[in-house]
Amino acid sequence: MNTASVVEMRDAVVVYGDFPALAGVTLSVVGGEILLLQGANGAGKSTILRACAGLVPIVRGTAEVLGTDLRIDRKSVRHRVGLLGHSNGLFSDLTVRQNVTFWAQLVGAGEEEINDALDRMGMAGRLADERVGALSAGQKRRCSLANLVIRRAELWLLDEPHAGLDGRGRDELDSILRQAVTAGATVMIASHEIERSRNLATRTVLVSGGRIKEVS
Amino acid sequence: MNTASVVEMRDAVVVYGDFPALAGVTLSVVGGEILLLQGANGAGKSTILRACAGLVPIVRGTAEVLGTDLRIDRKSVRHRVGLLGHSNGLFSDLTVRQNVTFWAQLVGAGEEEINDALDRMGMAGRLADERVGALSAGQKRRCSLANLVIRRAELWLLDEPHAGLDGRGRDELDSILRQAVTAGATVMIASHEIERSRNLATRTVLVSGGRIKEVS
Amino acid sequence: MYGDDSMNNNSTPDAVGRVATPATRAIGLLAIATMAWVVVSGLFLTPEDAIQGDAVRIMYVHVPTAWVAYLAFIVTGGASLCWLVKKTPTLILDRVAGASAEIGVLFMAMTLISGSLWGRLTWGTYWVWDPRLTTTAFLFVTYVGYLAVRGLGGSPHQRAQRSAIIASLAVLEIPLVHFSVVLWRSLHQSASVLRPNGDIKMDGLMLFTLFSGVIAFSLTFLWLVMHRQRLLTLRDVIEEKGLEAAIRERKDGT
Amino acid sequence: MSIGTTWRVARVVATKDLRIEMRSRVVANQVLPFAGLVLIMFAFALDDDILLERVAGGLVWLATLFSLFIVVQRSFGIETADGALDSIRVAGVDPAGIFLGKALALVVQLLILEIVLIGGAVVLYRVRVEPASLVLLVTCLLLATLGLAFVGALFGGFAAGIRGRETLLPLLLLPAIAPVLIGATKATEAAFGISGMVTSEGWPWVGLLAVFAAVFGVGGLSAFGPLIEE
Amino acid sequence: MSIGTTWRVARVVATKDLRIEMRSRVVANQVLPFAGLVLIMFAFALDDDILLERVAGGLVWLATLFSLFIVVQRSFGIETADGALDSIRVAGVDPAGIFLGKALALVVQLLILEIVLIGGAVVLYRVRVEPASLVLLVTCLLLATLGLAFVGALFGGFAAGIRGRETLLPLLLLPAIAPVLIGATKATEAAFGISGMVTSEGWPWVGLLAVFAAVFGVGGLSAFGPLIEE
Ligand code: HEM
Ligand SMILES: Nc1ncnc2c1ncn2[C@@H]1O[C@H](COP(=O)(O)OP(=O)(O)OP(=O)(O)O)[C@@H](O)[C@H]1O
Ligand SMILES: Nc1ncnc2c1ncn2[C@@H]1O[C@H](COP(=O)(O)OP(=O)(O)OP(=O)(O)O)[C@@H](O)[C@H]1O
Ligand SMILES: [Mg+2]
Ligand SMILES: [Mg+2]
Repeated sequence: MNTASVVEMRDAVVVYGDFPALAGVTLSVVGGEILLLQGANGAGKSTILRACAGLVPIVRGTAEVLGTDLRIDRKSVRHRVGLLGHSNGLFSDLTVRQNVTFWAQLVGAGEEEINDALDRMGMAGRLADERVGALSAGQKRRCSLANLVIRRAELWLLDEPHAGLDGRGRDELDSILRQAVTAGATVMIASHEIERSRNLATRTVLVSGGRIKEVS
Repeated sequence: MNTASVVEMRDAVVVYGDFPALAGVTLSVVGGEILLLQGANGAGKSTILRACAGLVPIVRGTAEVLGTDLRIDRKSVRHRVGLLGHSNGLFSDLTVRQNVTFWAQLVGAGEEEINDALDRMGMAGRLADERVGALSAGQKRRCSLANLVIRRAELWLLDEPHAGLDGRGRDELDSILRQAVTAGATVMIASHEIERSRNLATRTVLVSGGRIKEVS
Repeated sequence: MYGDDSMNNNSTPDAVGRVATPATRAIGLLAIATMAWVVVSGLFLTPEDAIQGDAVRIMYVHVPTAWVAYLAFIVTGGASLCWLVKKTPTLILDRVAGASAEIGVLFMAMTLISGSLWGRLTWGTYWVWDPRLTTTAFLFVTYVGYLAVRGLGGSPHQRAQRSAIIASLAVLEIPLVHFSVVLWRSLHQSASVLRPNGDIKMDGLMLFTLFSGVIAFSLTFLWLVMHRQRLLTLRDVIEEKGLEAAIRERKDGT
Repeated sequence: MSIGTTWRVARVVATKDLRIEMRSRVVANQVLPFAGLVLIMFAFALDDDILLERVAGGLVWLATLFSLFIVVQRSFGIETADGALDSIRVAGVDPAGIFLGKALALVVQLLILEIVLIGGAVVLYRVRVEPASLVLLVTCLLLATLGLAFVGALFGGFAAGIRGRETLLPLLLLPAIAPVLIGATKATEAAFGISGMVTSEGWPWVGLLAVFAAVFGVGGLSAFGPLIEE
Repeated sequence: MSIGTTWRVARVVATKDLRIEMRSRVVANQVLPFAGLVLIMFAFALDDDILLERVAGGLVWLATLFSLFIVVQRSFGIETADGALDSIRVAGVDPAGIFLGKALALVVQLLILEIVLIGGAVVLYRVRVEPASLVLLVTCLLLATLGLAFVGALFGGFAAGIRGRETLLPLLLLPAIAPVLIGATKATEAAFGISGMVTSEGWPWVGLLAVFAAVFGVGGLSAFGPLIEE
């Protein structure tokens, strides 16, 4: 387990249009942590995660992820980061397997990873050949998680990963994350499932008004 | 509080294409109940709610909602039920207020209802004039809930209402539902937030494989 | 999805047996007989046309198919309206409408083909932008669309509801096709409309043959619709069985 | 439901649609460039005034037709994007009102486009519109637009209700609007005095348009409910 | 990244796009009816063979152009519908590969359409294509399609990256593809031998198309990354 700093933000500011969604976030995450971002709706949790994934530019302050300075280069870090956003990023006209295979081919994962991911998320069998458009909300979420699992990312960014999943799905997810961490990955979770997430997390920070308020 | 039967299903079957999402559901809900539908992903919870809202036809068995037989007429009951689905049903190019006002005008609710709904969901003030497309996930959900509140429905159908809401939002929602019930409404909730929902619900049923398995 | 039991269950086979009844057999034979007469008379007995020569013989197919196609679409419209007015629990009307539309599309296609072949012989081209031709083509497409709507899936009731509405709108297109000639001729001064009625000297036998053609095709239509309607009924039965199987499967599963 | 309700709903829905368009300008920015391009392209393709005059009428309405597809798709796209259509259906809103509102919004957007197109034709193709035939032109515009809007609202709504709708819409829409296209073209040509047509020749076509609009207006008001609610 | 990667990614993306189209048939069912209608409506609007022949070339490419918009919008619509584009960006996939893949899928779809259109023109407008000019026609088709696909993929991707994209796409696309449209039209007319043009007159235009395709091919490969990632 490496304890090098994986995410290092200093007064980072992110704006949407002219609204500062992040108004100076200072946050540092070290390797092997499972960090829980907790906070009210609109506090800025998703934005922090998207910033760490290099999806939104940092306009003030500094931000380093996995050793690269996001102010200079937001791209080279991406293939080492895995993001599960509010949306699933699925192609509804393709089957579950076709969706996962597509991502697998892009990131160079093989058959067994695909099958493994699918039945870890309980999407093997009949469901694997079902059109994604014909899935229930939770099944879609599971498919999206399968896409994430095959990424084998070093930094996992999860935006409300438990939402929509049933009890077994949640337990499965938690064990997947714990394994990922033991395998050397780092995890950041934004969630409103306080109890469950707290059990999972090694540390919790409170996001409020686009800033990190208190670190418990 | 009326204790007449509000929902009465006998062996109700609902199909998507040729897949029976509901394979014979027998369920009866009486006035003033808060019924929790619990079950695995893909069990059929959302479908039960959509069927009660008259959105999907019942092809076998019988189903009565608020006294009307859905086999004969799925429409006349609709304006008496309110549904919060997985999707929010918002117009992302309109502001929060414009969205709520649109629904209010359609169902004939007035200014004060709108304002009341907005600040109960904490969407008054700055956010009220924000484009819905520029809201965070939870804020969108709150807006969608505001649309539901002004409906003053007799039967509330909520599909994972807690998902995406922060702690305060969830408490607020629960109190809204309790008030609705005391005002004579009936509530059905599909949720994976077992603990919270159980505290709220007066009764819990387990949905599994398109049927009601056990009534606890 | 359709379990085998649904195919070889006891009701389906004798239902198949029932598809052909004495009535349909009689109609079928009658249709064949009249058709035979039309062929003989159309090809050999009737005189060839002064200008068109043998080409005129196409008329005995072209015109009847056109008119019977109209008939078919009107039947579809009628059945659909009836269904919309009093929603009968049985879907017989819906099936009649569907069957009739299918045959109608078939005949309209024959009209188009025979017409364009005729055009090749008389006008020297397969297709002209004559209003009658164009409107006919659109009528054809309309009912292809109608059949597509029937194929959308959903519960049989949904299918009936949707397609009935489409049909009752589509039927209004027929007058447009029929009067297109009049409409355009009265408006379109440039004589782009070719109606050869004038130069066909309709002698008695030709007329008789033409109308026996109409009768022959009408009988064929009736015959096909009755069969088709029964087959559609059977298909619904089979789908029912399939659904039962699927429900059982889902019940057993999990 | 009462005419009052229907009308109220229609107003609310139409206002909503137009407001969204004002905000997003999707249709405007998609359709107008199209339209402009058609006109310019043809001015290019056949640089010959007589020819241009002859195709002017057809072009204007062909361009309108294309736009109809885009406008209709957008109009119901906003309803289906986030499942608003379901909410509307559940809200038990008078479907006739929705139909009317949708159609009204379509009418407004199409009319603007058509005026641009006609203007363009006048400028680029040097078609002359005598004051006498102006009446004809305007009535033709209004009636044709009504017809198109009604058909678009009816089938657009129907197609939006079901999966794989995109594949269905053109098949239903095309044959239905063909008469409008033909009638409007002829009437417009008459108004433009193209290939020696005189204004009076246009009116019968306008009659056809009126019948069409009436049929689909009534048809839509009564059929929209059953179509989307199933 | 290496050419190998780029090519692998391109193949994966193109396969995915085409598979989705095979499944949903959205483009086919939206675009082909359109195209067909253009041809038929024109034939009807000006039932005059000489005239038809003259506009044939222009029409074919105008119809292609319309289709380009729909195809491009659909092509990136599937990426943005459920936020897949974000996932792709995060996955750190070689953008050049995405660009190439998208363009390839567009090429396939456009080519099919153009063949249908040319076929239609031949049948409906009685255009004659001598074997001699067939070579010209095919080269023209291929190069023009490449050019259109590259532009479409580049700007489509760019527009998809930002909100209110729909409003942006046409404004970006139209001016860029105008040259293709003109060049292709002229070359096609030459191939059709329209208004006394002879085949040889077509080749210079084909040259223009080649240059255009090359420019936007190279430009896209290098610019796509920066464009979508910002
Ligand atoms: C593709 C080409 C054609 C099509 C689609 C077509 C279509 C039709 C239709 C729909 C009718 C029924 C009219 C009605 O009663 O409402 C009809 C009737 C008729 N057609 Fe054609 N037709 C075509 C070509 C021709 C040609 C080439 C000829 C003769 C040279 C011809 C001669 C007739 C005659 C004599 C009738 C019956 C009398 C009448 O309706 O006035 N048609 N055709
Ligand atoms: N549009 C559709 N077409 C075909 N099958 C569908 C469709 N929607 C849902 N299904 C199937 O119906 C079953 C029930 O779906 P439903 O959405 O009711 O499940 P659910 O209990 O709500 O699950 P979740 O907890 O994930 O929301 C699922 O197995 C799903 O695969
Ligand atoms: N696309 C956008 N354009 C403009 N403002 C935005 C946009 N997305 C989010 N915002 C604003 O940025 C703030 C933070 O958004 P963010 O999604 O990070 O909140 P969050 O903590 O994830 O909330 P939630 O718990 O509801 O997901 C919110 O106030 C929101 O209004
Ligand atoms: Mg969020
Ligand atoms: Mg659900």
